Amino acid sequence: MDMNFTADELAFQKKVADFVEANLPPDIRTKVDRGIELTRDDFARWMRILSTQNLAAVNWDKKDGGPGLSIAQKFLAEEAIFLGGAPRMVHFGTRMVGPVLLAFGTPEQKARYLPKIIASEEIWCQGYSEPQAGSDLAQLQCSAKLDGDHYVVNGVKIWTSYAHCADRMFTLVRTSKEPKKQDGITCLLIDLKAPGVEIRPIITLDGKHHFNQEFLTDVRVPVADRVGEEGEGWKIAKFLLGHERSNASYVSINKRNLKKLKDIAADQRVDGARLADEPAFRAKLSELEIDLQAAATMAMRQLASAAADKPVGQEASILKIRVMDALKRGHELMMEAGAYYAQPFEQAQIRGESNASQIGPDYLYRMTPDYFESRAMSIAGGSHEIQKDILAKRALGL
Amino acid sequence: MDMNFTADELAFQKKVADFVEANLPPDIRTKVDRGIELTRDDFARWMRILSTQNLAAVNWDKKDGGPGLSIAQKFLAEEAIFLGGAPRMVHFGTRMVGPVLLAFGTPEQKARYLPKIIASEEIWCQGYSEPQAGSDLAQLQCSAKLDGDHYVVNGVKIWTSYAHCADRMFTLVRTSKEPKKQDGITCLLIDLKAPGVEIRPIITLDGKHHFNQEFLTDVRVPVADRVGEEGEGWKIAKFLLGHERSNASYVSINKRNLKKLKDIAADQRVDGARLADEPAFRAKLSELEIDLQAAATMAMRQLASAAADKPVGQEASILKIRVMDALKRGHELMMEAGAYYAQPFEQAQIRGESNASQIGPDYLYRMTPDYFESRAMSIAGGSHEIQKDILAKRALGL
Amino acid sequence: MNFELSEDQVMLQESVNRFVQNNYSFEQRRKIVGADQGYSDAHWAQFAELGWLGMAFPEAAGGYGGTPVETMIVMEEFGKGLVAEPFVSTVVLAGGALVHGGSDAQQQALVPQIAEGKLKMALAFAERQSRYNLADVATTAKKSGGDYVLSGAKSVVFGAPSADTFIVSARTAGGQRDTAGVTLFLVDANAPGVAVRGYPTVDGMRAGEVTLTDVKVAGDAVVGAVDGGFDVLDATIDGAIAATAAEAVGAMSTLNDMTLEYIKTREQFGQPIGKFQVLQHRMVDMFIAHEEAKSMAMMAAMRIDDADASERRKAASATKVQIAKSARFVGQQAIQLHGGIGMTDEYAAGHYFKRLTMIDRSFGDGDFHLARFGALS
Amino acid sequence: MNFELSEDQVMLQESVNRFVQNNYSFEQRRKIVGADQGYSDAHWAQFAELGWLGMAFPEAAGGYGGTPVETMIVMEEFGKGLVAEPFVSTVVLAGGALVHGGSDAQQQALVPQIAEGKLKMALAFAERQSRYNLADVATTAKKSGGDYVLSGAKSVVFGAPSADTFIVSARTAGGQRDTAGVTLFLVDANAPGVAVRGYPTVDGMRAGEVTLTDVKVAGDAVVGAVDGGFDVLDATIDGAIAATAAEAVGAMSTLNDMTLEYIKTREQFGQPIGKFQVLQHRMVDMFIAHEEAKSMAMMAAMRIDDADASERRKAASATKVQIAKSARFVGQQAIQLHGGIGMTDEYAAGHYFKRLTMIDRSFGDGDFHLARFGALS
Repeated sequence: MDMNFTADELAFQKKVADFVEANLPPDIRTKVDRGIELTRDDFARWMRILSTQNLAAVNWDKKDGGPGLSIAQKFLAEEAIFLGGAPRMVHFGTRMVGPVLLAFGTPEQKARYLPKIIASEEIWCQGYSEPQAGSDLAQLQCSAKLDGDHYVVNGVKIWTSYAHCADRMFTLVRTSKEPKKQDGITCLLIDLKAPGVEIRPIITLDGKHHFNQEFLTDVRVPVADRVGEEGEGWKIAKFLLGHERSNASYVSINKRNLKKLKDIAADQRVDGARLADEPAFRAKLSELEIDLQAAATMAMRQLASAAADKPVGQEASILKIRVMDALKRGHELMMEAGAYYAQPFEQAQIRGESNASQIGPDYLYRMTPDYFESRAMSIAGGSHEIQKDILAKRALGL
Repeated sequence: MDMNFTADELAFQKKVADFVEANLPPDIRTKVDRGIELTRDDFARWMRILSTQNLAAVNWDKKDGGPGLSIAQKFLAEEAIFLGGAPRMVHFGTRMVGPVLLAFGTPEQKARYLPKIIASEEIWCQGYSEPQAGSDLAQLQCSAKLDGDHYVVNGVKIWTSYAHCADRMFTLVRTSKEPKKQDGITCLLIDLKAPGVEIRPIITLDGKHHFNQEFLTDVRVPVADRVGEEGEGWKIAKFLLGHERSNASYVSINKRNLKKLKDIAADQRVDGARLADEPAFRAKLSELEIDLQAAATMAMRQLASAAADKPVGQEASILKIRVMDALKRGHELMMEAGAYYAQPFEQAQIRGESNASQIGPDYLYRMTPDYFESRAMSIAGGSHEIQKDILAKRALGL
Repeated sequence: MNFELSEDQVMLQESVNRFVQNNYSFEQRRKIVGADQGYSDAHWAQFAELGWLGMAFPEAAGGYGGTPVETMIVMEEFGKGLVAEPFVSTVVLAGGALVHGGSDAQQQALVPQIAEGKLKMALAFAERQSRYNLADVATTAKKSGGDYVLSGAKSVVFGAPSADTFIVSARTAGGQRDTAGVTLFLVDANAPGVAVRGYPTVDGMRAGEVTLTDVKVAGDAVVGAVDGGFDVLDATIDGAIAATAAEAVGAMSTLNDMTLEYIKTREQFGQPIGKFQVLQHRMVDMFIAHEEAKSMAMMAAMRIDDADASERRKAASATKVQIAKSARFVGQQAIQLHGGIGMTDEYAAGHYFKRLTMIDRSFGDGDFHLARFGALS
Repeated sequence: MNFELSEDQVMLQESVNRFVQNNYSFEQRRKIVGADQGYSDAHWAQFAELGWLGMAFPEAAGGYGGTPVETMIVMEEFGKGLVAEPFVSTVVLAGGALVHGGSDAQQQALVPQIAEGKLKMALAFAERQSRYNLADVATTAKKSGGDYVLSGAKSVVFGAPSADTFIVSARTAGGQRDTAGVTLFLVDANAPGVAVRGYPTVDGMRAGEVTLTDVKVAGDAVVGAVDGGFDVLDATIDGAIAATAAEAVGAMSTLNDMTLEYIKTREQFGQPIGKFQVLQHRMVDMFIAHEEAKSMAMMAAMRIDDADASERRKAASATKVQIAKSARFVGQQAIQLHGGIGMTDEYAAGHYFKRLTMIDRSFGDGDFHLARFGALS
């Protein structure tokens, strides 16, 4: 047993870190550090910079045009990127559409879409959820009817992260009402600039614009943009669920947050002493750090298993639960650290619409909004309750 | 609104407290303080002393031969008795059999049994559970077949608290196999000295003998000792469930334990300072004290409602959950306070079979066994899970 | 032992409840807190008319002689609708300081104005370095003849943008964290040297940073004894803890009802999600959390006037610890049970969660009061 | 990065697993721990024969040069059966002190005897007032010519009744809680002035109170440097934390399996109780708790030999905090899910719960190590 990475692996990470250090645009770095909402241009710019080093499609094999990294290298690259202060990527293209097209796409679809994904020239989003179908995809209503060589799509999608930054949407639609409801689901690639697509922002508790709702009215989608056959949408969705869920990357995000939290606790004062040394706060800080250490070790074990081509199985759900819990806790402690300065709400500054100075210490001003936002961590992508249902059934046979 | 008791009520409590102070036998006081197992004689002796003041059947109306106390007085009497260092009573007679006979008993049964319950001349236990029927009474197997003017009872009862200290057992048996299983249950009063009754001790994790298992083999029970009609057992059991569940008395037990815990924490030292002043332990102690204050206030609110003849309803389940949680937590902290001295297991001393000196501080020696025993608090009498099922259904309509 | 409200108290409760029902639907509230001022002048006038603004003050001062129980009643109902008017800042905080420390003359001059809705006040006690320690006061008040000259900055002053008059804690003697040497001053919001930077708080309320630059006040602006402001502040903040505890209880009550309704109607996997046992038990735990909080808020209302300061402090801190625990659990789980919709600004649940979270951040959080309680035990 | 066991390690694991399968059924264990001695001489001889007793010692001293990973493997399997032989006291505790502090001569004299199963030892470090502070030593060792005279009382010495030789911490200089001035001594259990009062612990193991009354030992009985015993103790106890963490992981693993089996078969209300979603999620949480504990025990096995004492301490304390949390949750919930049967002495689950609870009480509890970790961070 050995927990260390090899010298080569660490040298590789250093190279990525140096690249980020040298090439992350200062304005984007500042926004990330300060928690200011990023624009479509910010995301696109940074992703294109990463693409110059083939680091946007970090998980792709060489034969598919990716960098062909080992599992350890992928993890280390992502860690270097996060710890280097970079924004999270809008990675539905590289993580979802790419793998799906590689597995199910026609040669034409591959030729049309993959190069632009690798180069970050087109940004994708994912249209799964609907108002009446959250975790329960079998209830999808959004319909697509064949009309010549087009589908005509009508319906509503919701919780679409970053649709307002994206060019195209990977969408599940209903093409027939089978008795077994999942059999009638089909996968379409929809151009968000097509007539009939209306994107409405959903503002969340943090005051930011991450999510959207799409109203699709008689949107015409070429049959050529159907992935797989009609009725294969369920199969493709399951393929994606089974596909690498890189929750290990949340370990890196957690590490970045922990560092931020420690900086805050070192700067804040309680009766003149460091908040980091106040017994109750210190205990909570230590508890979080230890939780994170356990999660990181679990992640390492999973990476090692994956690298040895062993099935990772249900551990992915366990890791998701624990890294998300740690994220939520970290944001909660950052908010608590602010005491009264957790209260001001500076939405214009958060949204990048004002240059006014912050109320109170500038590192505190968005901690409470971030805390609110973090509550989604145990809801999105399969709530904790659903993860535990899955674990009970699959891992424990209950 | 007013949280205070009246001067009269407090004077009454003082009278009870003085009586306990003067009349609790010193050997029993010591055993309770030290957590030594009480014998049948210890229980009977103390209950008879309380009966001299009509304080064993503390909850009985005057017309039934009880003291006819107000709800506040009952609470205050019980509190005075507990805080005076008295043992808990084996009170199935006064709390279960008495109320049941008053409601369902024949005149002969009342005349035969009630006076001896009030006077603590006969001690009762409760035979509900069976190995295959814990919380689910519909599954009862123990059978009673009519044979002339007797029932012949065969089966096994389990988790019978203090059967080894009791004279008679209030027992649910199956008299027929109805399609709706609860319809075939009947209530019998069984003499534990009858031929065919075998009582086997169940030793629990604390090393003590609280519970028993009864093997009933062709035990003949006179029909005159059937309470209610055949098949009315379910109704009677439900009557008892709805009857006063004096969980408020657990507030008093909790208060006694908190005092003990504070004494321990004041005596134990961490690097020369009081454990009670060590930040982490003090926080846990304060948290428990506040939890208990919330539970005590809830109990007061319930008592006030009951005194105003308002329905108490589901709050009883809430109170049970919270007082039992507090009890468990108190015992856990007493164990933690012992550090290494939580480890020695002095079963002979605990069971009163040895006069050897204790290992370590004598107030610590039974804290770990007590902790183990306390785990039953969220299992017995309807587990927390079952209480929450009930609350979800009845209080929330889920 | 009696936990019932008197007839008058029941009438008060019904009256506040009616106000909230009629004026604080979620959409109505959005409009109020979304506007610049953040509250409604018409409501404020109505509060005055209904007697709520003068309720808590002694009759001798021109108030209506109410007890903390009346404040509890009003605040619990306010909490159900997330009422945004500056009641806490004017009546509970500044008003509390006047009750605990104000001279007869001060009370008689100010209380009738408050009661009539003509005067809004705010209590400026926190500072950038102070966290929750009321004695940590760096703002100075220097004697200058019969006057005092105040300089310093006060943080996150609730209701600052609408306040006509502030009560400000400043140091007249002692070291920066000494309890002795803190003095309270009445300061006119328009006095030269007073600057207010107002802003909304995350829960839609209003607060502000108050800067004092050589602000001159007369000697009769001192509230309470010179150097003796800490005890007044301490009692006032304990009163605010009791009041906002009741507000939190009201907010939890609505949030629980809303969540219960949601899980009874929202369907997933072919049934209402409220059929899932895990969610049922979670909901039960949320109701228990509310019941405990309610019990402690009632206890606080009965104990917060205790003449024994140590008993009062213990009651306040115990209540705050319970509120912190209950509010956090109810708020977080309400969002979890609602799922995505609960995360949106368009839906009420999140706003109750926000207010509950900010109550926890006010007047000392759970850890602060756990330690305070421990030190008093 | 590699979390796989080597071939040799897999063989070791299988061998210990086989031993436990064959010799540590619940009924077999009851017999062992119920007898006076509390363990089996035959098992001990078998441990020696299979090389487990010498495994962790350096080859130069007559051991087999194993690493903490080997100890982890053995302890995890031992934990699955609640093995009661005094392995921790002899090999991990006293043996650890010999490895960290013993001279070549001491190691060469004692290690082969341990490895052959001829010598049992115990480490006497705790005292009545010390709680978990290894530096809190009131027992004195006074120099007398070339000898030392030891006086004092050591508390809850694991394996004391069976120990032939003790390693005792005593104060040779400094104040009662100074880290400098603690010295370790080899003390023959039969030396004049040594008294042992043995007893069973709640988990069925054995410990004892060791009293030293003017016990004379020679100068070469000092283990490590005079006045420098603390660092040896500290490293030794960190090693014991790693070892018992693995034991706890093994015990949790069995307890989880047992509980899962129980809820799959126990029927109530017409179905296995494992069909209730609340119990399913509880069981999932118990498995997650075990997975986390296992990850940390593996981490500890890899870090506990770190030359940087601060890294070693952080790893040990982090692991102990995790074990405390996981073991408490798994133990308590296993009993809750079993219901009454889990509360009885006749049923295995309670005994796993007891051992897990006592591991938490040894070498510092969760709070102690949370504070230690915090001080190091």
